Amino acid sequence: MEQRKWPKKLDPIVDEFAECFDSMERYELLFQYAKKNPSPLPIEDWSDSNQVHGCQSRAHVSCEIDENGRFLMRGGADAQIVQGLMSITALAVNGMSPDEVSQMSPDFTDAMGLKSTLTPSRSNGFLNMFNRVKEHAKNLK
Amino acid sequence: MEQRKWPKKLDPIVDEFAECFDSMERYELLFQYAKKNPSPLPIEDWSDSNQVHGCQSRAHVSCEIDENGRFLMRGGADAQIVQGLMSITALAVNGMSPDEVSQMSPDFTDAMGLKSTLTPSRSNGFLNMFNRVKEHAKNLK
Amino acid sequence: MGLDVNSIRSEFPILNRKLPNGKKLVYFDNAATSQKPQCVIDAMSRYYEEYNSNAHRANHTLADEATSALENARRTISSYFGTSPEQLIYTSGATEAINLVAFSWARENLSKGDVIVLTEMEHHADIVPWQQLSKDMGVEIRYVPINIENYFLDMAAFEIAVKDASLVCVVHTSNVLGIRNPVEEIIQMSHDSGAKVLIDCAQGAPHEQINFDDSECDFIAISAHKMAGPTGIGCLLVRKDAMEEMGPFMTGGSMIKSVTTKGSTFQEGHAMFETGTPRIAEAIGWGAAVEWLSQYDMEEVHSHIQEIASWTAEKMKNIEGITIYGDPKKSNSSGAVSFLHATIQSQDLALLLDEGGFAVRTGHHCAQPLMDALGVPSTNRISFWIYNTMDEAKSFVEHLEYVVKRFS
Amino acid sequence: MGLDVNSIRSEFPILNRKLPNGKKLVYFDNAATSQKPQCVIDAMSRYYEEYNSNAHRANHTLADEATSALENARRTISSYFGTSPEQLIYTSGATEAINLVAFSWARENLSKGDVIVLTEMEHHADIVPWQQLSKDMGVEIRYVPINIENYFLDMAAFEIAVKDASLVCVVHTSNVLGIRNPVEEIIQMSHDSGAKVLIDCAQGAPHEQINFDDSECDFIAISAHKMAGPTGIGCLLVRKDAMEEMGPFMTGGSMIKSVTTKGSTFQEGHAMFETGTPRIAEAIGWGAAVEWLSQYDMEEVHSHIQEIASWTAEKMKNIEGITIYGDPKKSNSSGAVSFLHATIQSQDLALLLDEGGFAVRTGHHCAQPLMDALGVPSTNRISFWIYNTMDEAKSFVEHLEYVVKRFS
Ligand SMILES: Cc1ncc(COP(=O)(O)O)c(C=O)c1O
Ligand SMILES: Cc1ncc(COP(=O)(O)O)c(C=O)c1O
Repeated sequence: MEQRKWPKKLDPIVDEFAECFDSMERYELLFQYAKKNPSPLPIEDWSDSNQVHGCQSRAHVSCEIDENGRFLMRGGADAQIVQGLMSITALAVNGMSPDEVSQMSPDFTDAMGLKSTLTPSRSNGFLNMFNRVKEHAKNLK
Repeated sequence: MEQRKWPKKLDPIVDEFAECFDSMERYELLFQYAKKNPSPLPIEDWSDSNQVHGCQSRAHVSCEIDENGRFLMRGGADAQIVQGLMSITALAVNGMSPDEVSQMSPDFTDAMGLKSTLTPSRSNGFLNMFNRVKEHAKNLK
Repeated sequence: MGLDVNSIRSEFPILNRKLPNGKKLVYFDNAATSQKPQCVIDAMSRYYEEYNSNAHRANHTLADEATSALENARRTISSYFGTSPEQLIYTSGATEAINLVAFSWARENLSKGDVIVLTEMEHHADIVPWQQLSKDMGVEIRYVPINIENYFLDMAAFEIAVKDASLVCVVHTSNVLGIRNPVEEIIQMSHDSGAKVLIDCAQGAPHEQINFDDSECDFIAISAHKMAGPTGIGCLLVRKDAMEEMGPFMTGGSMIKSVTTKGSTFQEGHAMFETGTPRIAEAIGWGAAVEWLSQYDMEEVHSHIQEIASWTAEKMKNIEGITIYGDPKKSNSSGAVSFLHATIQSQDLALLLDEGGFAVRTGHHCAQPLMDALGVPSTNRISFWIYNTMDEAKSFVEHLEYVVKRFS
Repeated sequence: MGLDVNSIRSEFPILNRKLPNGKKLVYFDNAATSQKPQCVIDAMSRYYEEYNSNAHRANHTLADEATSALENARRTISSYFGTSPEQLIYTSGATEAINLVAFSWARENLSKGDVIVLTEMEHHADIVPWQQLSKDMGVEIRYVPINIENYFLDMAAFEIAVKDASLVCVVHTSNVLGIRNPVEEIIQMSHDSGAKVLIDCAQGAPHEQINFDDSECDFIAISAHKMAGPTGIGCLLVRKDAMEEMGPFMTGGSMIKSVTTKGSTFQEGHAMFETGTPRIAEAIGWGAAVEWLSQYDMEEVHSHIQEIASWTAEKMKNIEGITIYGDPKKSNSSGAVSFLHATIQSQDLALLLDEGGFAVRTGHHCAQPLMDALGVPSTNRISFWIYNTMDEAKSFVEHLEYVVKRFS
């Protein structure tokens, strides 16, 4: 079996997705996670500078280090599927060290069965969002 | 049998070509006719205005009505194949009425077995030369 | 008689495609590009397999065959568009065709303060070249608004805008709304004001028989790939007098008469605007496409498309939360149906439709000023063509209903 | 090891072609365009048969597949040329690539009196755009002459010409003479003088491995169709700093960030220069061609071609009346052999060779200034590529001897 390259705390989520009957169920789940964003970026904070480019829908990400030196990603998107992926990403990265974040791979989405939805040429911008977060992490190290 | 659409005096020439063993023989014959131009246009009379366009080699044609009211085509080309066709054309049209010339068809070249050598997109310019002569004939009517 | 759509479908190998998720492809993205019948694909393969050669200055058999094929295609295509081969300039598509007018005609004939009339409905291809011209030369651009009640051009505003205009550039049929503009009237009014007219027929040509000479239009831009032809080719049709006013654009081989280190002279007519190795395979493919298309009566094709589009739009209107932009029931609509759902964001909806096998375009469709006028950032768009069926439309409506029920 | 030319030939369907006169095709017109292996033809057919769709803004499966294929091709091609995808701008061919430099870089960065250095050896594609620029902007053009004894560029003259130059545009390999210019030296000397360099690699790319990043060249123009790829596509490779100095050329969809009626903003990098529906099938075909080519060692390919060319030229020199222009025996010659016969005019000769099945190019080869320098109006030219054989060369020499004997 392939090695799991994501933080342990994502395991239940990955399994939840992997157990979905079909893509429609996975999308439904993503829609649900969209509502569970642990650290939303309020719309009034959406700006040109925190916009994710190459994303057809609007998506914004801002990252910081909290008082405990832990990574905190805030995100918001108008598309639910991107927002759902943002929530899951935030659940994963929040609380990590910037170093850990900068080394993360987006492989968990494959394991979730979302590979074909998230190819680089799909303009839904998940990969851009994810790379943006990792870049932030590098700069915050 | 297809109707012959060329002046009777071309018949022996057409037959001579039609009887050739292969294209190489036909080309050889054209090279010979190139030397038999009945009404050459001397090189010193080659000018921009009598140049045949769309012809990659240089070809020049000038036409007039002689004292007897008969058509006279003078031609010169640096390529022997074009020159040979010019000679044959001159043999055909010289002495005709302009009206007859303007109605001539270039079909005799098909009957001579030169069809594939003289397609419109071959840039040897035979068709341009021939049309030029007919145009002259129209204007001289 | 009616079209035998099943038989037509059998000529398009892609229509049998199963997507990776096992769903059968339902291709409703025809306004972006059309699919190609086997005969078009084969015509290009045959060129490469049997007589590929650089064209022009043909002194060998292959070059002769390639040149003939290239020029025969020009004859076939120009005649399909109701004009002569001399009026057709091959380009890489409608975009390059419009840029050609901007670089070759407008830069030569317009000056500071001259007026170009556009509409809010234009594709970016018919906006940005004029904005660049405006930046460089100070020409003025006037945008004719659309009436957002019925999505038509505001012809009263057009009448005012066209006064003193030098050039009018209007899309024949909107790629977003499917609306067909009154181009005959627009051409007439423009000429009455002394303006030249460019019609962007990228969407028009696949949906009705364009007759360039009869239209008296000065310039028409067309893309092959939206009308069963290959990518990488299109054309600009130009009236004789307008062509005489055009200067060279891109330069190099073929378009010259003579080149010396002192300077060059150029070919006349369309040859002045075609430089470099021609798009030979593409022209041959487009020629085959036009021959294929010309076996059908375009009015019949149009009614077929229109029937599906208006039925689908009607059904969609009954789905909770769906808004349609445009008027697909209008008899001259091209059958492009733009829509949005009230709560399911357009990109989410696109993915959910894709999951059902439905290829639907989503975004601003290269028409941001139109999006601004409609007050939306993007739309979902389905668009139909000759090979689409009512069954596909039915399955689409069902899937959309299902998605809306489950995700809104 | 050596190339298995027979096996290579079997991949090219056209090489089995019988001409209408029953003769077997011997294709010696490779400098005009190369033939295509079946895998290239199939890659394009497969695109149309299985996943044709407009690229970018991909929200459905087909669009995703088409976009991936388009961008994978960009990766394959740029990597073959030793650079990254960001440095590659797709164009319709080398001609458009050079025009792009003239419109996007030169018009933005040069002004009256600035100097552009060309050579007498250039193809019209690398002359006329600069003459137009000179007409429009008053830039000065200097032509570096060739030494007509050995057909090389006069590098002493180049050294003088390059002083104060802003741009140097030189052909990598002459399409007429087969001469390969000392481009490394030219790039170095140009940069030393502070000039940017454009190398026209239309002929170079099919004959040697181009490494753009290593070359430090600013611009390289390439055509796909001369290197086993399809018609209608090519590219301009641009160094990062030069790209940042370029302004937009053709405008429209895709190359924009945003469009409003007030104005537009553009994408950065190569995306700014690609507008309209991409040449999708063509890019895929070129990608397949480059993959096909990259299985061979280009040095081995070159020696194969060189062996045939130098043998043929040597034999031809022994035929009464034949003069050869260029130096096909030189080890870096591309194998193009230009020649004339003393009494058989070039067009006549072309037809007589065609009669034997030999596809030979004849004319000024879009290099009239070079013809002027050579003092001839045209030449016959044979040019070889990977699939040509010594047997073909032998039969050519025999036929030429026969023609000369019979017709001179
Ligand atoms: C040296 C050279 N430069 C430029 C070109 C122009 O290439 P294309 O016609 O593919 O644009 C050619 C091809 O004929 C060439 O041989
Ligand atoms: C109305 C309209 N104009 C112009 C274009 C541009 O056509 P192309 O991308 O083929 O150049 C399109 C295609 O997207 C279009 O729909």
